[in-house]
Amino acid sequence: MKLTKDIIKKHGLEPEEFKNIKKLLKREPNLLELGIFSAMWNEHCSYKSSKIHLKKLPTTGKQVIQGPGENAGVIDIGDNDAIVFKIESHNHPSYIEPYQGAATGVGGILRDVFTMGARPIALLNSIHFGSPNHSKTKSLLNGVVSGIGGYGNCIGIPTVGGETKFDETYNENILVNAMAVGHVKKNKIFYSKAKGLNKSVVYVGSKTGRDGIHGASMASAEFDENSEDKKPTVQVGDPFTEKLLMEACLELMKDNSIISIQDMGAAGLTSSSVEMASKGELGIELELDKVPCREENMSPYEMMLSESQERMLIILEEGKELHAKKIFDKWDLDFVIIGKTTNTNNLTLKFNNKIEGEIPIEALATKAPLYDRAWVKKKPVKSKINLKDLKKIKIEDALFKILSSPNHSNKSWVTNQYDQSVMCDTVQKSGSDAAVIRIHNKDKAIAVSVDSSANYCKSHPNSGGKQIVCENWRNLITVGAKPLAITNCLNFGNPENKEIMGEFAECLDGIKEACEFLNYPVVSGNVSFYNGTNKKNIFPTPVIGGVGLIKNLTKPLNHNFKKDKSKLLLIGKTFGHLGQSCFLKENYSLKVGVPPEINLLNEKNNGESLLELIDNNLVLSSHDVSSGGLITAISEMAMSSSFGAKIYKPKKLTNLYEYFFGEDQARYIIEIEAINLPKVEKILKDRDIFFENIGFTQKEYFEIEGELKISTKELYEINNKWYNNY
Amino acid sequence: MKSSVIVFPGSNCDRDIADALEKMQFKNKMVWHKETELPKSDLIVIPGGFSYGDYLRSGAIAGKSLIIDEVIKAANSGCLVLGICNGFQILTETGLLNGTLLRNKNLKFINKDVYIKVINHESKFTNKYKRDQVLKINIAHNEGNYFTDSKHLSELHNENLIVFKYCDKEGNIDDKSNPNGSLKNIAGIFNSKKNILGMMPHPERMIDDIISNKDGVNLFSSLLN
Amino acid sequence: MKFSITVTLKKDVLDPQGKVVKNTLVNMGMNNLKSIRQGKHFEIEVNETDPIFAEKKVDEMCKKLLVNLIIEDYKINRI
Amino acid sequence: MKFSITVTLKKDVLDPQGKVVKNTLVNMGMNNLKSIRQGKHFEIEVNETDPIFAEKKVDEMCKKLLVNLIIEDYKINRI
Ligand SMILES: Nc1ncnc2c1ncn2[C@@H]1O[C@H](COP(=O)(O)OP(=O)(O)O)[C@@H](O)[C@H]1O
Ligand SMILES: [Mg+2]
Repeated sequence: MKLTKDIIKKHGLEPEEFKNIKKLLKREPNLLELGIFSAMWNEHCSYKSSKIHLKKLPTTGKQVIQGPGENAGVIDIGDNDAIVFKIESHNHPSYIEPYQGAATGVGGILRDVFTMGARPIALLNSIHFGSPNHSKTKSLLNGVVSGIGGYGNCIGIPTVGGETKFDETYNENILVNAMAVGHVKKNKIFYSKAKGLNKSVVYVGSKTGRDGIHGASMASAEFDENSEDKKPTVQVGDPFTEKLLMEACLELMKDNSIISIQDMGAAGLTSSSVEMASKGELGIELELDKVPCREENMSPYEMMLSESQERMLIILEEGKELHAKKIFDKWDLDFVIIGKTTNTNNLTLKFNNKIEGEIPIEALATKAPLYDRAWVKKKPVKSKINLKDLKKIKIEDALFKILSSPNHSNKSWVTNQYDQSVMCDTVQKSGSDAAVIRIHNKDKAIAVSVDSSANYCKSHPNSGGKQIVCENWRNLITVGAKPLAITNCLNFGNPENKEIMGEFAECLDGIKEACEFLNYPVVSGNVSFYNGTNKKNIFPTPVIGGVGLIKNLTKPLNHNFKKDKSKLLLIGKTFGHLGQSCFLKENYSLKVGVPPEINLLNEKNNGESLLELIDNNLVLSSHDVSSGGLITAISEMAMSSSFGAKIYKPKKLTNLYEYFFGEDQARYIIEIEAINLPKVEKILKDRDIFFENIGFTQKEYFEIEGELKISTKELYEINNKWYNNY
Repeated sequence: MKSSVIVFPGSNCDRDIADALEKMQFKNKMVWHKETELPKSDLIVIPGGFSYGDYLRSGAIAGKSLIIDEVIKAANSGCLVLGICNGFQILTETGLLNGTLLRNKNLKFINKDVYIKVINHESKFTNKYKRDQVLKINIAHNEGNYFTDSKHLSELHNENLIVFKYCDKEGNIDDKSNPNGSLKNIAGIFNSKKNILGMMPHPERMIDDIISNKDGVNLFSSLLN
Repeated sequence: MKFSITVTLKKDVLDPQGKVVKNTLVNMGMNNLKSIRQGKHFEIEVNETDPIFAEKKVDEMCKKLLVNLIIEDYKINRI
Repeated sequence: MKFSITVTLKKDVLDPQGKVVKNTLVNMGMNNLKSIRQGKHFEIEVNETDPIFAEKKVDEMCKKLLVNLIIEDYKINRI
């Protein structure tokens, strides 16, 4: 078969790239080989546009056991316990088929975690939809939420946190990012690097079908009017089989039968075999006629590119084959030796005893293209907003507008569809700043949170990048956890566009700076480019997933007010920054100005001081101040409890709107017992922390002196109606 | 007291219930669904989860598994059987309990803490609870909407076979406090001999103050009584 | 030999799903919709030569597994 | 006017449910079972007099709501 220009283009390869392939092979590839190159060289697998920027991120630290490059990152939480975690996108499949797209996204990220020997203990997600008024939003929301729940609930891993946002920038391109967190003993971690010659390469799990062929290339292409045609590539998930696969793998991992293990994710059998061989600097030979197939007459091309779910590739120690097979038989899963490791450094594909394709491993892995794509710096935007030019609005009305907006509404419509309690270790469910999961049978716990702020990143990518890392850090601190490390999912538009590439580069610089300063390294992540349609790109949406440690789990800390007449302190300085604020967006439909500045020094100092207060048992409840400002944060603390609060007017003469709705960073509200006030003040003063005494809790009413008084019950109702009426 | 927890490939609350039983001093064994013999036990628990993926109807396939024949035999000879969530669904599929569990009225999976009232507090399973005691307890299911024919329903009423009903914090049993559309707010029932209890809520999730509360503890201590 | 089986909810069993589907369709402008009932459909192929025996087998599958007789009715057709 | 609709999974699409149901039936002793596929079934009644127009309406309902065209096929029959 002659490879025409058209065929090459359909495989998403540039003419230049095709030339390169011929050079590496020293001949023309055949169609099977072309397909394999296309799968390995596309953006999704090769990270060709992002790699040089990702290299900048800090990835090491005392707490890091495994940074990026493996199936998931691993951190040390002491006592031979380690936490494995990663986030991944499934944006394009979810737009095409929301239920299956989201479900298989969850399935895929779970495999990344249990491949490393960890038992998954928590799931989180970050989902972004278009405007609620857009015709597709409602069914996408329904499908995605039930897909996420459908998979996680069935397999029995609690879904404990996430974020659900709406913005017209996602009208034609929603974001579905799923994060999984697992627990493993430090000395029982499994890696994907192959070792040794002539070892059995074993295929386990579901059979291979024609689903998802070219899924990875789809994830690397922009959508257009014809994207509906791409539908046949959508995979269907089977959480039941995943559960079997998980249990079988974890059972086999109890002894030392496995040399290396890798799940078949994007680009299925191709990328898993190439990755194992490449890391081990070995060759791998597969006999494709042995691959368990679901359909008749599947070709080598289809087998190598299929993205059927719930499959794994394992390289076994010699003589362990029977033992391993017994385990997979017990769980009713396919187990077939389909090949072996070789010293040829080639990927060799045989079908009916004939070699159908042979490619040097390094041509697919290390020699894949790398681009330093052109990018431009964001032009600074004018930042002055004059409140006097805007229509006057009552503080109360502005607050209600925010609390009843889709983005700030109570999310229980979403979270009640997820089993949050299975496994009986969920200390803090969705609804607070971070979820808290106990380590089974121990008195310690981890805190997890995912965050993003696309509007900030759009207007000032560098500050935006810093800001999300800090917000994520704060969310862990408020539940009393020491932040340890993050994973990140970088959702951006078309990298061939200079502005978009600029957003990417600058966001990454911001993330890097914050992570470095906070000693908050990146241990895993995922890049999703080409989020957009017909040249209309989404706002840059990096999503940060953070994990922190609570060493002594006594009683859980969250942001619900606990008592009557406790003191309320605001840690951190309030300047009244309204640029890119939720106040302007919800009340005036304005997305103007720059995001608040980040002072990393204050950020670190304020956060660590709060942790000290918490460790000294001085804090009853705590909450970070983020989108919607001080007044929104206090409302949230009140709504989730049975208490209200009375807040003083600011002492200095400041604009009330700026004071109450400003989104200045590095701020927290804490509730403390009145008698502890001197102790708390001393610690904060010793640490040079700026704080204000802003009021106290009271029964029933949320009140701002002379401005507003409303019962918390009413606030709760305002906050709870949007989803139920949508 | 000796207990056995039946483990189907898709069970996912098996560890949770085993932990709870052990914490309450039961001598517990896990029994794989392909076994053809049950260890000697005073209590058999069928845990929550998705037994075989819950394809077709939840619990339907599990109802045909090898071990289920043994469970039926044991139950018929008086052994105590507790089915929680998917376990309840499986018990109805085997016919050990009458009626069936339909999809939740809102057609969505529901996970939240709800209130249930102890209707029958004089059984082997509930003697440590007080009459009409209100418990706060977690539910997590897609098909918890109990349905049965009118003949069986009057039997349930007349013979005091309804164990728990959904209610509100104050104990009011009405449509508003019914999370899933269940007939007469039924959350758990007995068979006519009262040795088999099927319930949708998860008592094993309510034995630890750090995680939730201890409202489930008395179910286990009743059994030990 | 091939059979098709249609399984439907019994009349007196509440069908929340059917209700939602109906409302949605009406909201979508399908005003002339009078009723909609949802059920399951199976296509079964058995290696038998005797149609009567085969149908008996299929009926057994329905009774033993595929149908919940408490809430569902079914119909078998040879195709 | 009444129609019945049968919705089935497309041929190449994974059918996790069918797999489990088949295994169970075989384990229950139904050795002659060759294949089983599961789908959905709808019975729709519409207030129309023109059968061609009515069928068009029903087809619209399928496309817009009842069928997931990405993974399912459907057939409409007047009954
Ligand atoms: N898709 C989701 N899945 C799980 N939990 C969610 C989801 N969306 C929102 N939540 C939960 O709802 C709560 C409120 O979310 P959000 O307002 O984004 O919190 P924050 O501003 O503290 O990050 C959080 O506890 C979050 O974990
Ligand atoms: Mg927060």
